[in-house]
Amino acid sequence: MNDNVELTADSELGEQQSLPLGFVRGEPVIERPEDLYIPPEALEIMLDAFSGPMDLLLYLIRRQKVDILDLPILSITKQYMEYVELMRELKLELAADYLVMAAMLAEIKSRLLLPKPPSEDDEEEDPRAELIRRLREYEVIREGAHQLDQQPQLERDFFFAAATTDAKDLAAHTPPEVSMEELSLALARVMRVVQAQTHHHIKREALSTRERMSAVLERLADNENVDFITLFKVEEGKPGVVVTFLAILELNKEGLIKLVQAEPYSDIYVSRASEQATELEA
Amino acid sequence: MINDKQLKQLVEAAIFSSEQPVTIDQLLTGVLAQYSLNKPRIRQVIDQLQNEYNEKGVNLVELASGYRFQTRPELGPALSQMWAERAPRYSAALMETLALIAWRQPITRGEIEAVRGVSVSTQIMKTLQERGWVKVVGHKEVPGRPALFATTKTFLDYFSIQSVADIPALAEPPESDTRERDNQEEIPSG
Amino acid sequence: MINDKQLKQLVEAAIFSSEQPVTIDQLLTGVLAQYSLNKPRIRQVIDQLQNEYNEKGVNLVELASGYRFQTRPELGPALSQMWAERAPRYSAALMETLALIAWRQPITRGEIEAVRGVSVSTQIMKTLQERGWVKVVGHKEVPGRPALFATTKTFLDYFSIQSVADIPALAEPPESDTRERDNQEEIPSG
Repeated sequence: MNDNVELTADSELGEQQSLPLGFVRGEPVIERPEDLYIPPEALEIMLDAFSGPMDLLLYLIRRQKVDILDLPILSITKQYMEYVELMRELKLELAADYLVMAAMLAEIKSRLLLPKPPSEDDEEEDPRAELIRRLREYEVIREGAHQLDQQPQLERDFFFAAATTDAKDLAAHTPPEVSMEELSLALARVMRVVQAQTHHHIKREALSTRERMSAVLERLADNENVDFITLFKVEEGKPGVVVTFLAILELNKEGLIKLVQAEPYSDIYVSRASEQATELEA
Repeated sequence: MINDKQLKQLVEAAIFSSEQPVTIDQLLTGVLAQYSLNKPRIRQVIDQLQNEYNEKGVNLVELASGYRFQTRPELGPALSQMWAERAPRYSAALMETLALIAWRQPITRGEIEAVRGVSVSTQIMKTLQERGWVKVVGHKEVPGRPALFATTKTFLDYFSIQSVADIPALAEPPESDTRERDNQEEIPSG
Repeated sequence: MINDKQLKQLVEAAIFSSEQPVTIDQLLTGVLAQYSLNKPRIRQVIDQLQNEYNEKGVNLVELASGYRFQTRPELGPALSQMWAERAPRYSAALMETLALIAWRQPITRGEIEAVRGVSVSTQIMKTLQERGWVKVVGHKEVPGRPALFATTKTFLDYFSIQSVADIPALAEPPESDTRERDNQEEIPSG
């Protein structure tokens, strides 16, 4: 993709004579920048084509035909800034990452221009070193991406050869297979539940009737009439049923609830004493 | 120009790589558009391909909507193994219901619900009966006369259990398990 | 028992009808489970099939994750015309991100951004994951616990490579780079 851009740029070289003069850091650009012979439309395409500031920087270095190791920071920084300014002038949407790189280049440049302190220790490295390292690292990745793109790609260079089959439908209609182990595990789960219930018999016996009375009253709060049977939980076992029964009798004795039965052997309904459950009376 | 071999390869690859059946017209206007070929020529190529694939694992067949490669019909059952894991799995609820019926048979639906603490869906009972693993063996003489469920011989055959008496032993929870649960304050669901 | 012809048909049909590349193990435990066959026997059958399909429009190829039939490479241009709408184009940014993940896996998004000098769009990461080329393999134990990305076998299959080492530029990082990376706690790519 970047090769195309380069071609575009080079082909414009001879033809494009005038460029809109830009402003670099507020200063008008009197001379046309070297190596910058790209019309705005092409620049816009280029900006899309560059995958980021590293890509643009590598492009500028390659145009100068120098090794990354000899990174000519002054000229590269100048060109980079010109591009960035031009992008701004043309009001192209400029990714913040380009400005971050611009700042980095400016910083390296200023460090290079500053006189070196006399007591320079050995650890002090070339201000460009970090950028050079990053550029080389990025160049390898970019080359890798390029080679990856050259690899035969499914659905671009070759296609998956498939045959339809009725086997899928056959499989969908086959009932699931179940192993003895699965069945045993299911049974073990059920037995654990049964054991937990047995365990609760003892716990429930320890429950006070008063506590159960509260639970029954709470249950009645939302419902006007509750089926007597539903107040009992089978899984609590006999002791649980007894505690609940005792609680209901006690609540009735204390006049907190009302038991209503329409006729002998029919369902018994329980309601709070404050509620008027007259409609159920025969 | 395209020679016979290349043409056959191209038609073959085009049909194999298509997600839909391919017509001769589609071939002529698609992959073969740059060559001046006619229908009879393509039909001839397809005839050759059909012959070549006649004895193979996949065959070239003509459908109402075009040509496509499909697997040899008699391989279906064997191939369906490949999608076996796609077959739906039974839910834990179904397996537990089945286990309970096997262990506590004959048992009513209400009794199953009492132990499991949740209601048993009609679908589960239907599935178990359709599979032939569970059947109604009578009715409990209590109000409502609920059906009594039991496992079948098909069930025993499937799981290769010699007799119903073998079932509970298989699931005897280990000692450690019982101990562990005593330390937990677990409340049964439902 | 299964004779040679039936075996070859079954293997052929299984590979053709699978949506994913198929391994010999998958064949042995799937469609061929009921026969007692061993790996060398299947490999022999696959060799035969590879020969048979050598001159055909589709070839039987071995990929990172198994065997698959795919169209003959030189037919690509003609076929891609027919299935043009299927072929997506990927941006340089996406390919660079993918190359970085392939070579430096497991890698965080922040590390990718550090090398590329530009933020990685969420869309790129989403596309890579949706295509099944990249997956999260863990989280780096640093503040924020960023996700660590790695490439998948699907990625290798898609680009018809057996391993990341097949991409020359990625296989050989520059000298200076190697030195530096030796000092890091590098996890070898998988």
